[in-house]
Amino acid sequence: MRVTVRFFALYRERVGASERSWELPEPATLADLLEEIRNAYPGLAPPDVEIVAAVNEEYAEASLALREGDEVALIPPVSGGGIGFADEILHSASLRSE
Amino acid sequence: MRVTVRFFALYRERVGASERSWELPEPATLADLLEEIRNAYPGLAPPDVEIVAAVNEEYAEASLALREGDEVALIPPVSGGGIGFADEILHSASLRSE
Amino acid sequence: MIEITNKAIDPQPITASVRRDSNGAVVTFLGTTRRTSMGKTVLYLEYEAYAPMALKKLREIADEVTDKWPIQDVSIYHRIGRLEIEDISLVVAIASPHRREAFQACGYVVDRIKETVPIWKKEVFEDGQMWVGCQSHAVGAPAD
Amino acid sequence: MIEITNKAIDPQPITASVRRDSNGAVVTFLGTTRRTSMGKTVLYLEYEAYAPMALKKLREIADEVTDKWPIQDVSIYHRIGRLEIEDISLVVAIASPHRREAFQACGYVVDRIKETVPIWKKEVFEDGQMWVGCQSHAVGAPAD
Repeated sequence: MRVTVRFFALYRERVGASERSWELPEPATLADLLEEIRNAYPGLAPPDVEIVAAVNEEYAEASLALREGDEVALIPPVSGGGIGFADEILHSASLRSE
Repeated sequence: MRVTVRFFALYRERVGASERSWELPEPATLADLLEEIRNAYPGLAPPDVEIVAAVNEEYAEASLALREGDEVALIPPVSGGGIGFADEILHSASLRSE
Repeated sequence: MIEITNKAIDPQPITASVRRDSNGAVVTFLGTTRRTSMGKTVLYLEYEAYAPMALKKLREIADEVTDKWPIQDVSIYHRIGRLEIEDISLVVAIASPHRREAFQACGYVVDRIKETVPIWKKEVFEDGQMWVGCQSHAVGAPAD
Repeated sequence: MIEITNKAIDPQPITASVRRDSNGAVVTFLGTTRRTSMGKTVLYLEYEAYAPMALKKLREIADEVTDKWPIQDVSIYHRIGRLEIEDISLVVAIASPHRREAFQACGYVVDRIKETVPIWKKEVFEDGQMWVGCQSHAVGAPAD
């Protein structure tokens, strides 16, 4: 089967392309595809760093079975920026509503 | 001695004036003045509700000794509006900075 | 910039006043007048201030912020006089290098204003009016 | 209003979009680009998005807010492309009847954006450049 792989930001720069069509033997999981991509681009990410991916615009587990025509996007870490406090806000909000 | 008494908002409306000059025997505390004002305007505030006052633009204790020329402002409760969370913010800020 | 004004407030220049290239976060609070209060329709509002003391208290609150947080930039505008529904009564703009502090400090300032600054709000209804916060002073009201 | 744009963002209409006569509080967050990052001078920044997924995630975050809080009005604008120092990269405007919820929800939205929305920021220095958040991917970097 054939899927589309999209590369963004750091991955796009390291691969030298923003998109590639990828031919995979069936059946294949996202983990299988990621392994092929790592083999094709060894410099993409350090071996023990997980590569996060989205399938059809949704974050996906590595065990997800891919299907013909899927769009797989590799998602480098997002910009972050400072310590988050969403959990704390939610906690405080739920305390109040009790 | 002579002090200036200023009335705002609810107190201004109940007194019917925004300012009055007030003659007091010396020595006199803020409590003495407030008692005179309550006697002069019995409808100003319910008897068991404290009247908050500022002397020379600063919140003052009832025991404060007044001086000639002081500006005494009676401060009705301020607008409030919703449950405050300043304490919680400070608590959370201090936890973080530890 | 700290001001008490009887004119309509434009928040844009107030927010702009706290921006600088070392700040990554700007939080602006607008207090706006609501159509209904305790189930009743508000026709308009009157805000009254003990202006010199209110200004002094606003400056003290801004100083508290710069003491407690790594923040240099605090602007507060409070409107007084007659306000129509949906008018802006209060603008607080705070900027800081990182967002957490700007959110905390902005919430803190608004809270402190409501606690300590001598500015009063009267809601005018079709059938009466009320100084907000003065319920304890109602005739025949129980003491708090 | 939720948008990803490559044009300069004017926060005024975004804040205006969440105002209504049942809301007493409007909190607007601006994310602005800083001159220095880790002690180095930033020349300019590049933001890149996986735009359709980013839009979807922003809409999900807005839905979380309206689920978790009594809030109907959320606007989010994120800029992408090249940004100069002090430009606005993000605007989040939230209005609610009372201020507490608006502050909480606005802080929550900004946090969630930084966690889950596929938008990346590259800082360009005189002597190099860095995708912010991607330190774990540095060549020879220890894994997290």
